Amino acid sequence: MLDVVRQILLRDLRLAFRRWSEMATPLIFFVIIASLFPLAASPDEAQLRSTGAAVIWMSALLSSLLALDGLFRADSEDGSMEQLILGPAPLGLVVFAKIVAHWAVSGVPLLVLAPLAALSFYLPLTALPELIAALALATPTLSVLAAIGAALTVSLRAGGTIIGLLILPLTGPVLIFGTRATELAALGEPVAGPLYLLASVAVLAVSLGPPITAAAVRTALE
Amino acid sequence: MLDVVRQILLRDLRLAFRRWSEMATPLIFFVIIASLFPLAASPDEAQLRSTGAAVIWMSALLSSLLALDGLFRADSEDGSMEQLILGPAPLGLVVFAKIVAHWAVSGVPLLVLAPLAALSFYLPLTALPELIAALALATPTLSVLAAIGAALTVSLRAGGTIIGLLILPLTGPVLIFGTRATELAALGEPVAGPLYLLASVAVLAVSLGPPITAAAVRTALE
Amino acid sequence: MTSLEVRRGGIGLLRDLSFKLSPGQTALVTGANGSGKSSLLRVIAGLAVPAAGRIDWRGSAVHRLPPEDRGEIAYLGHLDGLKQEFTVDENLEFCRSFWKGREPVEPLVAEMRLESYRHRNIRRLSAGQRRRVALVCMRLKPARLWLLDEPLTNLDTRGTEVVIEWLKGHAAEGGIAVVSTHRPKRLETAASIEVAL
Amino acid sequence: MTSLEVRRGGIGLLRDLSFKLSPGQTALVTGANGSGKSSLLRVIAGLAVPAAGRIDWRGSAVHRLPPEDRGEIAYLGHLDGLKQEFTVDENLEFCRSFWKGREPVEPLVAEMRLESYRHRNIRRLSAGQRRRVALVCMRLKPARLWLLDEPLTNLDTRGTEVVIEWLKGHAAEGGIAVVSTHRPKRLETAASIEVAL
Amino acid sequence: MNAVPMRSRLWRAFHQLGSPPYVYRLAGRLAPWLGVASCVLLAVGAFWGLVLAPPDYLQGNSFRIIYIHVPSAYLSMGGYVLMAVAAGIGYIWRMKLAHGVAVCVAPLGAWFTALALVTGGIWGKPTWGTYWEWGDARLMFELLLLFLYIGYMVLRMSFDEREKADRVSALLAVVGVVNVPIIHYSVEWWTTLHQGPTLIREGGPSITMDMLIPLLIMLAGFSLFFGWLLCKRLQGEILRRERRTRWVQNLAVEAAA
Ligand code: HEM
Ligand SMILES: Nc1ncnc2c1ncn2[C@@H]1O[C@H](COP(=O)(O)OP(=O)(O)OP(=O)(O)O)[C@@H](O)[C@H]1O
Ligand SMILES: Nc1ncnc2c1ncn2[C@@H]1O[C@H](COP(=O)(O)OP(=O)(O)OP(=O)(O)O)[C@@H](O)[C@H]1O
Ligand SMILES: [Mg+2]
Ligand SMILES: [Mg+2]
Repeated sequence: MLDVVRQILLRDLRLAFRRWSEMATPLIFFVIIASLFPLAASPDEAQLRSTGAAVIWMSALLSSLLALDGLFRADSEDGSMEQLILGPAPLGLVVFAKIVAHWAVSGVPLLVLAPLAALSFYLPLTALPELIAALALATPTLSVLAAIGAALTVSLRAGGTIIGLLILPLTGPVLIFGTRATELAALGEPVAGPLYLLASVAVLAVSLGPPITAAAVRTALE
Repeated sequence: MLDVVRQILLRDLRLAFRRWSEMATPLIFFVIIASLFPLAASPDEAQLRSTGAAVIWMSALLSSLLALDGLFRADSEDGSMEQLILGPAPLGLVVFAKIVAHWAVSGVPLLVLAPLAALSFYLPLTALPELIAALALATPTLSVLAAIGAALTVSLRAGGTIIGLLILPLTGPVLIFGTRATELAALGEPVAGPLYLLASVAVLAVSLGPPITAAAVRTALE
Repeated sequence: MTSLEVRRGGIGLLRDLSFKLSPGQTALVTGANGSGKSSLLRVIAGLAVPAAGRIDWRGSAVHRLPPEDRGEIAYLGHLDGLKQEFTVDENLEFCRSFWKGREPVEPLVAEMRLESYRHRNIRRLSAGQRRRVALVCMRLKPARLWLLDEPLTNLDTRGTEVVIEWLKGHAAEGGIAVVSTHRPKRLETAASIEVAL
Repeated sequence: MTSLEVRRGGIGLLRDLSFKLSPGQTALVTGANGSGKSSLLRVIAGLAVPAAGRIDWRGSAVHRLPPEDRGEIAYLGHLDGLKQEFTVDENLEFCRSFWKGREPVEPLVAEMRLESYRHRNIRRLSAGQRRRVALVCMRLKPARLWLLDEPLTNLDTRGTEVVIEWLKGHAAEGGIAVVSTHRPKRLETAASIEVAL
Repeated sequence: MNAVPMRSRLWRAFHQLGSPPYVYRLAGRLAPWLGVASCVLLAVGAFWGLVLAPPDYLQGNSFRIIYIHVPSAYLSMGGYVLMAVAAGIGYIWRMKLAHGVAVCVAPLGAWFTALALVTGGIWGKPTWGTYWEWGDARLMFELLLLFLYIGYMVLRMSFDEREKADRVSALLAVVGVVNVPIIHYSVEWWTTLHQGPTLIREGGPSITMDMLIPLLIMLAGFSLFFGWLLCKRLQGEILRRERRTRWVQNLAVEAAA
C-alpha cells in the first residue's frame, strides 16, 4: 500500500522536475503578481500594507490553482490514467499520492516565497511565522480542492479553465481565514482562532478529498 | 484572403461556443476575483476604491492570459495546426483570425463585466466610459501578447503556465497605462494621454504580433 | 462470461454476445470499424460497465475485482499510456515497479529492438517505436489475462512477429488473451478462437 | 528531388536519398519502425526543412512554396487533424471551404460508410471511423500531390479497399502520391515504385 | 563597380563568422587581451573613482557606487540588444553560431541586470530613503528586463532539442527587445525618482569631468570584462554544440597529447 504511494509520489515529483519550467512557473507567476500589483496600485506604503495580506492570499490561491490543471489531464490524455485505474492499488491511494506530490512542488515553495512577498508589502517581520503557518495549513486544502476540480473536468477539453469556476467558490473560507490570520498577525494580535479553523478544514479536505476525486476520475474515463 | 479570415473566425467562434464552459470560465473567474477580493481585503470603501483600478486590471490581465492557453495547443495536439500551416493562406492571416476570435470571446465580454466589477469597488459611475475605452484598447494587445506566448510554448506539454512567465513582463506597459487611465478617470481628470499610449501600443501589437506568432507556431511544429 | 450487452451513448452495440475462455486460449476479436471491439475490451477490463450481463474472472464480476486481483489483467488500448517526458527506461521501470513485475526487462527491450533508444524521451520516438515501448510495458505486468486493442498498429514486420511469438508463449504458459485486430490473417497462427462482431 | 539529407535532433536519418516522381506515379515508402518514413513525408510536405538537399515541386523548393500553390499538396500524418468537438459534417465542411474544394462530399462519405455518423462528434467515433473521416477530409483538398503517412492505420478491410481505389483513381487522373506503409503487399496493386528506407 | 568586391568581402567575413572553428579560435585569441585590458581599466577606474575623485557636494561619498551601477545598467540593456540581434540573425539565416552567442549572453546579461538592481537599491537608501520603490517605472522595467532574461533561459531549458530551443527562444528574445527603449525613456515618460539622462543626452553629459572620466574608464572596463566572459563562454558553447564533429575531436586528441 504505502509502496504505491511512494512510487506515484516519486514518479510525479520526477515528472515535475522534468517539466521543471512547469513547476517553477506558478512560483514565478506568484512573484510577478506580487510585484506587478504594487506597480498597478499606488505605491503608498500604508495602503500597500493594508491590502498586502489580501493580495498575497489571492495570488497564492491563483498560482496553486494554475499549477493543478495538469494533475489528471496529462495522465488521461496519454492513456496512463487507464493504466493507473487498472493498477494493483485502490485509486484513492494513487490520487492521494498525486495530490501530495503536487502540494510538494506547488505549496511548499510558496511557504518560502510568500514571506518575501510579504516584505515587499511592508508586513512586519514579526507576522512572518503566522503567515507561514497559515499558508502551511491552507495550501493542502487548496491542493485537494483543485484536485477535485481537475478530476471533475478531466473528460472535458475545456478543463483547464473550468477548474477555476468549480473551485473558486469553495476556496472562499480558506481565503477568508487565511487573510484574517495574516491581518491579525500584522497587528500583533493572537491568531489561534483562524489557524484552528484552517487546520480543521485541512483535515476534512485531506480525508474526504481523495476518495471523491478517485470516484470522479473513474467516472470521467468510463 | 478575407475569406480565410472569415472561415477561421467562424470555426473558432463555433468551437468556443461548443466548449462554452471554457469560454465562460475566464469571465466567471474575473467576476469571482473581483468579488472575492473585497471580501479578503478589509471592506473599507475609501480603500477599496483606491485599489479597485489595480485589482480590475490585474484580474483582466490574468483572465485573458488564462483563456489563451488553448489557442494553439488544442490545434497542434490533434494535428489540425499542421493542416492550417499547409493551407492555401499565409499562416499570419490564420493566426490573426484566431486572435480575433479569441478576443471576441474573452476580451469583449470583459468590456461588459468590468464596469460591474468597477461598481463593486465603488468607482464613480462617471469613470465608466473611460474604463471601458481603456479596456477596449488594452484587451487586443493582451490577446496578441498571450498569443505570442501560447505560440512559443505550443510544443511543450508544460506550456500552460510558462506563458505567464514569458508574457507578464511584456504586459507591464499595458497594465500601467490602463491603471493610470482608470485612476485618472476616477478622479475626474482627462485620460487622453494614457488612452493614446494604449492605442499606439495596440496598433503596434496587432500589426507585428500575427507574423511573429505565425513564425513561432511554424517553428514549434517543425 | 454470461450473455453480455454493451451500450455506448445510449445506443446498443453488442447484444447477446457470450463466450468463455479457458487457460491457454487466445481469442481474436474481429469486425468492421465501429463494430464494438474496443468497447468490448474496455468492458472486459472493467473500465466500463456492461449495460446487461456480466463478465466473470475466476468467479467474480470484473468491475468489482479487488485491487489486488486486478494485477492479473493487463490492458493495452488505442493509446499507449506512456509519459512523453520520460525516457524509455524510466517508463519501463515505472511499469515494472508499479505492477511488481518480475520479468526481466533486458530481453524484452532487445526483442523489440529498443536498445539504442533506452535513454531517449518518448516524445522523440517514431509512432511504431512508441507502440513497441507500450507493448514491453504491458509484458512487464505479471498478468494472466491480456487484453490487446489492435496491438499491431504502426508496427513493422519484425514487431508483428515478436507480438505473435509473445502470444504463443503466453498461451503455452496457460495464459488467456483477447486481441482485437483488423488483420486476423496475420495473427491466425497464434489464435485459438475468433469472435466476429 | 535532389540528393536529400534529413536530420532529427542532430542525428542524421536519411542520407543521399533521391527520387523523382512524374504525374500518374504512386510511391510506397517502406522501412522498419524509426527508419524515417514520417520524417521524409514531413519534409516533402514542407513542414520540416531538410538538413541538406532540396525538394522541388514544379521547379521551386517546397518549404518556400507560396500559399496559393500549397493547395496542391495534401498531407495526412499519424494524427487525424480533426476537431473532436465538431461533428463529422462540420469537420468536412470546414475542410472543403478552407481548401476551396470542389469535390462533392456525399459520395466520399457514402464510400467510407459514414452516413449514419454524420451528426456525431468525432470524440464519439471509434478509432477507425476517425481515420475514415480524416481520409475524406484529405480527399476534399483539390491536391495533385498526396502525402499519406500510414493511411491504413485502424482501417478495416473495406476501408483499406476504398483507399486503394482512391489511389488508383488519383494516379489515373495524373496525380502523384507518396504513401508510407508497413503493409506494402496490401497496397501493391496501387503502387508504381517502392522507396525502401 | 566598387560595390561588387566590397560586398563579396563582407559576405566572406559573414561566412567566416558562421564557421565554428574560426570563431572558436578567434575567441581564444581575443580572450587574453580582453581579460588583461579589462583588469587594467577596472583597476585604474576604481582607483580614480573611489580614491582620487572628490566627494559629491550633495551626496557625499555614497555617489561612488555610480562606478558600478551605471556600467552594469548599461550592460544589462546592451547585453539584451546583443542577445536579441544575435538570436534574430540566427533565426533568419539559420546560423547556429549566432544562437550560441545569444545563449552565452543571456546569463551574463541577467547577472548585470541583477547587479544594476542591487547597486541601484543600495544607492537608493541614502539618496531616496528606500531600497526599492514600487511604482517607479525605471526600476520596474529594469526588473522586468531581468524577468525577460530569466524567461528566455527557462524557455530554452524546457525544450529537449537544442535546435528547437534555439529557434523558439530567438523569437522571444526579439519580441522582448521593446523593453529596452522603454527602460531608457522611462525617466522622461513617467515622473520618477530616478535620475534623468546624464551621459547620453542632448547638449553633452551633465556631470563634472572629475566624475565623468573615471566613469568612462569603468564603463570601458566593464564592457571589456563582459566581452572577456563572453569569449570564454562562447568557446565552451561551441565545443558543446560541435562535440560530434571531427575538428573538436581532433582538438581533444591534441589536448590529450
Ligand atoms: C534599484 C534601483 C535602480 C535601478 C533598477 C536603476 C536602473 C538604472 C538603469 C537601467 C540605468 C540605465 C538607463 C539608461 O541608460 O537609459 C540607470 C542609470 C543611472 N542610474 Fe540608476 N537605477 C537604480 C537606482 C539609482 C539610484 C538610487 C541612483 C542615484 C541617485 C541612480 C543613478 C543613476 C545614474 C546617474 C544613471 C546614469 C543615467 C544616464 O546617464 O542616463 N540609479 N539606472
Ligand atoms: N521529434 C523527434 N526528435 C528527434 N528524433 C526523432 C523525433 N521524432 C522521431 N525521431 C527519430 O527519428 C527517426 C525516424 O522517425 P520517423 O517518425 O520518421 O520514423 P518512421 O519511419 O515514420 O517510423 P514508424 O514506422 O514507427 O512510424 C526515429 O529513429 C526516431 O527515433
Ligand atoms: N465515447 C463514445 N460515446 C458514444 N459512442 C461511442 C463512443 N466511442 C465509440 N462509440 C461508438 O461505439 C461503436 C463502437 O466503437 P468501438 O470503439 O468499440 O469500435 P471498434 O470496433 O473498436 O472500431 P475500430 O475498428 O474503428 O477501432 C462505434 O459505432 C462508435 O461510433
Ligand atoms: Mg477500436
Ligand atoms: Mg511514422
